[in-house]
Amino acid sequence: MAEALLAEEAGTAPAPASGAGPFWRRLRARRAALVAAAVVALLVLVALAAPLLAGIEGQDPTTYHPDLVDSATGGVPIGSFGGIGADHWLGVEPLTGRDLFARVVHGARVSLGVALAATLLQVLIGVGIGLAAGLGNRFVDQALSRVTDVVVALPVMVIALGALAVVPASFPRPVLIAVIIGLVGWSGISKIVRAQTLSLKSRDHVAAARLSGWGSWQIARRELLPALAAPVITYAVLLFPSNIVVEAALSFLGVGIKPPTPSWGQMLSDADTWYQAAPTYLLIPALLLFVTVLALTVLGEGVRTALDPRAESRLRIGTGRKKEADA
Amino acid sequence: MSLVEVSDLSISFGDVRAVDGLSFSLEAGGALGVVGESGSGKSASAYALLGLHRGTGAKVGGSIQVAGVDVTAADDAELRALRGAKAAMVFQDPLSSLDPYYAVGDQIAEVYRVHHRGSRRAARARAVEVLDRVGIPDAVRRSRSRPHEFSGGMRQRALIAMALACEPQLLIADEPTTALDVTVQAQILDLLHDLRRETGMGLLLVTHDVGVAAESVDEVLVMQSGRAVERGPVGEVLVAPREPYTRALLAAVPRVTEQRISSGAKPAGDGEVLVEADGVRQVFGRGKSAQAAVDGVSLTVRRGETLGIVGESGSGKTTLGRMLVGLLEPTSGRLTRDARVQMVFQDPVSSLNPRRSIGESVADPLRASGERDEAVIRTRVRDLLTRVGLAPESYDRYPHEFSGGQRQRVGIARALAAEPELIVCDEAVSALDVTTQAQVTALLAELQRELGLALVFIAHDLAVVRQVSDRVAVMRRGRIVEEGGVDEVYGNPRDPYTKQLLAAVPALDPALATVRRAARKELAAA
Amino acid sequence: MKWFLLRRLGGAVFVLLALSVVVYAAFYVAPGDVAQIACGPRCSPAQVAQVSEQLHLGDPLYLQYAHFLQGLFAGHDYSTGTGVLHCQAPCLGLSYQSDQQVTELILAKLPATASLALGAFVLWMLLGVGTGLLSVWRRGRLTERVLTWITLAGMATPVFVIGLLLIIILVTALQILPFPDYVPLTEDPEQWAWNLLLPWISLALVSAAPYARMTRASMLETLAEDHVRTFRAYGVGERALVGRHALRGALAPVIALGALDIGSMFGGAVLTESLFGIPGVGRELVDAVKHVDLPVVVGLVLVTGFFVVLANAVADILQAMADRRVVLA
Amino acid sequence: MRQPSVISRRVAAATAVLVVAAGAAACGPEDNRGGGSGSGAAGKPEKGGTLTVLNSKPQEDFDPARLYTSGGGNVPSLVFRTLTTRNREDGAAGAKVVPDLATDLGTPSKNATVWTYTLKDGLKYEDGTAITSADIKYGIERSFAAELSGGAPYLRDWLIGGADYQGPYKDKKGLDSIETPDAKTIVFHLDKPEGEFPFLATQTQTTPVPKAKDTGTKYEEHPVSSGPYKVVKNEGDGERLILERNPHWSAATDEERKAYPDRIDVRSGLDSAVINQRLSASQGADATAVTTDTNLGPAELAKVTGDKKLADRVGTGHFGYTNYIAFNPKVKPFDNPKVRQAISYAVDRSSVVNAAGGSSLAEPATTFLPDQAAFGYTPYDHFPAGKNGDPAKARELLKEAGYPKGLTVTLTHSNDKDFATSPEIATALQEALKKAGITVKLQGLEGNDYSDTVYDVKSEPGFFLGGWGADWPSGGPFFAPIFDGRQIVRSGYNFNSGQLNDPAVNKEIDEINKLTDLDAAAKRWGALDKQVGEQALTVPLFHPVYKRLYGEAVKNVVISDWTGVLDISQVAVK
Repeated sequence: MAEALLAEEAGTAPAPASGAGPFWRRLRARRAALVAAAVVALLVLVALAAPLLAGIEGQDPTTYHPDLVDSATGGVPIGSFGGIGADHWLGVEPLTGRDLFARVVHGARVSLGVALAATLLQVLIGVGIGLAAGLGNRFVDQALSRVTDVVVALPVMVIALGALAVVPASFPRPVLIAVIIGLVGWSGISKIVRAQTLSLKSRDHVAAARLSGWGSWQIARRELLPALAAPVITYAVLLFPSNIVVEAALSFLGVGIKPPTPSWGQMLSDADTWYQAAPTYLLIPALLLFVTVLALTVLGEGVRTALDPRAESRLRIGTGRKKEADA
Repeated sequence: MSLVEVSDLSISFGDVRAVDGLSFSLEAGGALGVVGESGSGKSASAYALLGLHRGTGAKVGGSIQVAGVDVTAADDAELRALRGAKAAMVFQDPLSSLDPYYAVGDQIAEVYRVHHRGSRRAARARAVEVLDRVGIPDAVRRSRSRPHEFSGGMRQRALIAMALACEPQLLIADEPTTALDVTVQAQILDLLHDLRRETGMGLLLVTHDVGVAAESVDEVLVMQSGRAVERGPVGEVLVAPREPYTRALLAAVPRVTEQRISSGAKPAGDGEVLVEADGVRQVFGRGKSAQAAVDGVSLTVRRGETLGIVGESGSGKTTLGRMLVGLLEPTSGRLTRDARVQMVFQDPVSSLNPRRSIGESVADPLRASGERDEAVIRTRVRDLLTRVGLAPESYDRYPHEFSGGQRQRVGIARALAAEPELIVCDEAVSALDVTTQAQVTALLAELQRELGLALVFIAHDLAVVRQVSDRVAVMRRGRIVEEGGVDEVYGNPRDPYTKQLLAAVPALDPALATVRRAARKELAAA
Repeated sequence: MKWFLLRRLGGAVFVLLALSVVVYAAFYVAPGDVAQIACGPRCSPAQVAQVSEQLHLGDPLYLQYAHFLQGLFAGHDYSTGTGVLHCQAPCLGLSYQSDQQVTELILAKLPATASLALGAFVLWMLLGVGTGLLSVWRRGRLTERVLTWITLAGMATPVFVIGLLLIIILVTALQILPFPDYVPLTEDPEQWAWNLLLPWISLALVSAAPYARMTRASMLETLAEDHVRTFRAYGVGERALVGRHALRGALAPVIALGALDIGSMFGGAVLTESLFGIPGVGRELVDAVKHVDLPVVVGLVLVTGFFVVLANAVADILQAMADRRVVLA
Repeated sequence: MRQPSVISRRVAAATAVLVVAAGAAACGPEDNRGGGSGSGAAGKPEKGGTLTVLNSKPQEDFDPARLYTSGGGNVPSLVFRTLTTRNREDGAAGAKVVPDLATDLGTPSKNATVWTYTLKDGLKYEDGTAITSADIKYGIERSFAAELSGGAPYLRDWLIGGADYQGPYKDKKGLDSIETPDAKTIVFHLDKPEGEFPFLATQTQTTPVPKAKDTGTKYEEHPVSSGPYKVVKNEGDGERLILERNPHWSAATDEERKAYPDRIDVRSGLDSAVINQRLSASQGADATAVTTDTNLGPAELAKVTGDKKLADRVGTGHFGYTNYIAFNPKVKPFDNPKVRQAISYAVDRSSVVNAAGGSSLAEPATTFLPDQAAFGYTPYDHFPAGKNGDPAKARELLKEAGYPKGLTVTLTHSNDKDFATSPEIATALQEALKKAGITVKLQGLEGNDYSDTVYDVKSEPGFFLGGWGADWPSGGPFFAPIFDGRQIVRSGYNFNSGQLNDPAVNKEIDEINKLTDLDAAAKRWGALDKQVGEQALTVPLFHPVYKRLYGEAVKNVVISDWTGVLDISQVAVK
């Protein structure tokens, strides 16, 4: 559903004016986007510096602390709020006593890394397929559209589980998950790129380029790709947080990242039975996931409005359309 | 008291002052034409009469009295009572101006019921009545149709019917015919004329087309950059303008009666054949929905001549043009092209890539032909820019920094860069204001003279075509209905369609307009 | 219209068959000795071989697939040992795990999923469209900004996070709602609704956001359209403008999106069903995938695909019916 | 083999477990194992009422031929009577086998290769027809049909001609090694001495099936009852079962099943969290509810232990089960006993126990056999690792083995969240072995992939997590499949992971099997376990403990060590 929405919104984005100046100016003008950008930057920093931060705390994400949980009552962390204290800033995991802070900061690496890689892959595939469909003949277009339909209707979980079973366990899981998300999530971008390509193709400057003697590839590179950048970027920044959610969902369902690699979704999945006995275990990754996705979404919105300033000026009656008539 | 009394009106959108210190008045039953080029503020002024700027963020100053209502001071209820009942408006684009979801009759009835207490049935009856009045055949049945089932002209009639529904004292028509073909335009203007005579309502006609104004109004107000330039009876202003701007404007308007500007080109018939089409067809779609946009056209273009192709929308002229340059392959028929061909496009916005500097765009044909030396390219592009009347420094600037006319010049420079022998101009000046239009056509003529170019000039505007062409072909529904020397076709049309077209062109001289209106009626009756 | 429907149907059949091929192929290469699983871990090699033969597992992929297609279009007979069990077309086979007919199994799971989907749909439509309209109404004021942030937050929250938080708040802390335990509507409507309330709310909260945003954007766009301006210029009041001339056009894409969403949800809201333990098709899919129960997985993917395709078609038709300007071709 | 679904988690269902529930054991204080009969609500149990059973897994298999149960199962045992059955008593006493349809535990021939049973008088089906020995023979024969596969392998392995017999549908002639000289007598001819045959006779395959009523794979929709209850409703492939009294069942012939409630309502397909939530709330019909397949998970236990009232309604059971590390000595470096020993020393059982749910849900194990007398439990700890492991000793052994700088090994485990072979346990071991200089890489496999990989001699990894449960409480089915050299399966599932084929061990197994004195046999199993344990082919980790909630009004809770779960044939709701 998010996809349809994004397609709806990003698809209508017009080609922006050239030059990057106004974009940054418009982005800077949005305070919420700036705050979100700061949060995202912080999260990226945390992810990059995860071992360092855990080191400062004096913990690591894998060491078991059997002494910190109450074994007789099912392994609840000893101490209030899940064992939060000077040694364990966010407490420890039930059953194992692993340090939660170290796990969430390492989990940030996985969540952000997987989502980023998946997004890049989606952009790559989506632009490729979309361009091919938009530029190709009727047959190519139809064939690719059907392929897209199939991909849309295929549950990601089935693919993930199939792939997890087929690919040897020695293959790094995060990479595999990123590839899977990338492979099934490109349809939105490809639809936008196709639509934009079709609309651009009919523009006179493309016809002019053809008359100038350029070949198809050069026309795509010179006339189409630059114009596609804005909608693709817009869509990609909104895809990024949704990919984080997909990764978390897969891990939550048990078909994503595997232990002992910490990921937020997997932590949530482990924590979901603990909502009564150790609520902090659940709340911490939930909160982080929420903040991350929210920040990225707000930032994405900011980027979108900065790339599509028309959104704000749409409501003026009597000017917009009249200009064309008067011309 | 006057029907409309505007004094010192000013309208600003943000920092932009669209209208500045405008004053005018219109007596009951009078007809005022507001004429101006794009950005003159004429439409914004018309909107202000109904208080339509309210709530949009536009700042409106000065005072406006319409049918006794002080528009700037009126509260929302008073304003609503004015709108539609005392003063009604007809908009430019009849399709988007009607609600696509409801039957036309229901929409008119709704408007009627806003201002008149009465039954639904009575309102429907009134709707049928006004639809019948504006010349919708079988009005009872057609009132149940939705807008998309109407043709463009019928929709505009329906909009006018809606305006008539409450018998307003004032009709404001904002570019009512701009989106229509010339023959339909003539019918709508005639309808407005008749209605005004019949009902005695006042008319405020906003238009960019001086000819339209000449046909329809008693008085003219010429606007430029938000200010009134000249005002007076239509006969005076259009025949003997006082202000230099008005004079320039009128001078730039191409006239269908006027002989071609001499380009000094060789007479048609002896140059070598550059392009020859023989029975070319272009079919779009397949199966049942297949439609021949061009249906068996044969023509030749010779070196140095200008072939004008005129036709209304849907006549296939643009498709033909694209086939001539090779952007489209004919579905059938033979097309031989023995020359380098280029094209100048209609839309100055979409014909240049907004992300590339204009120099780069102009350099495209050079690079595509294998030129690698940057210095050579730059020099050549600067020469070309100079040649089309742009500063050579413009090389690194981007399209949005240029006006429409300048962009068309860039387009011409790009076409020239490929050293063509034939340039197809597809509605190359249609999107431009008349003054700019005149400059661009002059440039084309000049280039043709100097470079010995052949031109194919495609346009819907008969006057422009006459101005530039040696020969002219009239297209209708994918076929050429008449072809010949320009003076011959314009002076002595043989095909009835050509006659109809020519009769529909508005005349600049109000006196002549009256004569021609009579002629049109005769033609329609015949 | 007829051609449109026929073409849609053809496309749908193609997509569904392609889906089944993809799933077949994926599971064909997946490890997991299906015969051994179906037979039981302590089966003798001879028994495993027999089971394998019965299930046609030794056949090459294309033959197995042909067998599947045969069942789909012509039905199948299965030996019960003492007699014959006829599985009517469309026969999706028998579950490896439970020997149950896949069609029956899926039909048994659909009511729970449908209950979840429909209830949530009503709730999120009300919430989403309501919020969207409210933010148009209060354009530029504090209300709009607050609503914008709430919808953003809703959009940013995965359903399992919202669901878990709601469990903590409503079930554990406040004890207002029970932990969901699906009760069929036919059995006890009140309990049905009461138990599904929590999943409905969770789904509605995460799903409403796009609707709110879309309603708002679409409404603003429609209000700026020429025909609305026309009626404004004829003295029609704002309320009638919104109600008669803007709402219909503005809601068309929103309703189409709703059709899309509910369609894909009929294929199982995997996360929600898993989180709340609702015995629907989504949870069945997770289960079947984990047990390499190929007939069930293929069946469920086909059903899911069917609903997605159907929803797409319905969305298109709805949009076209709402907007006669779109020609179905 | 039994892999009881220990904790069916909400999200991740357990592996392909065909089985019914394991047992829960007596409630009462932790240290008072198996004690305290007659727990549950106070008062004398009386007949009447409806017992609700809330389960997560539907009774998909309800055909006696297909069921793989320990001692006849729980719900199935209400409908199916068998030749012998388990003793329905609390704790260790419940680990005994007692007669059911038969008058006694069977008369063995001198070398225990021929077993003869005589049926009691007055046995009837739900339709009033008499139960004959031919029906029992037919019931057993059915279980050989491929259509009805799923049961335990013993009949196939033990009966003469069993390996080749294809069941009555294909082979009308029947199985000659089962004789029914008259309607009350049935004689089994085995191809080797099996002193534990009475245990095997507890399994549902010895349930009588009237041939005329056999409908093949559809029989499970309405199996003909020989027990106190008959099936009146079976919906959704065993998702909803309603059992009501079988009027032709006579309590006089059945000393084991109390059958207090009039009606049993089994609702399954429920989420485990829902089940525990409902049992703890114990509202309405749930007050008389129990579960036969859902344990309390660690998180739920943590909540329950904090509530005295709830804690009183928790039944604790010990089912014979061991979770262990398995080595494949064919894979280097595990061919080196010193390496295996080093790992045995390095194991940190307290963190493993924690990962398995804490000390209330798992008890550290140093022996392969479960710590119950019935199995012949003989305590030993050949490689004492203490509570937290002995990394120093491990390093020393590694040095001796030629790995002074430590080594890197791969541990294979399943990805199921079953707290048995799951990632948490593997990670706990990874951490513990790190201290001994052993770097462990984890290879997590999805459920079926895991089983296929580790139980196939061709793909068996050198170092993996395994578990083994009892088909009945005795060393035979627990010890032999893992350590008997003749049971190494070349194609198909092999559970002798260490691929031990020691003639001495094989011979001792044969000797014990000849014993019909089960107590004497148990002692020798224990001794053999201790002896084999020295080879360090496995590292026993822990025995799981099952905790289950039951409703407020449930009386007469009996949890035997045989099944480990509350026995619903004993429960009363009035």
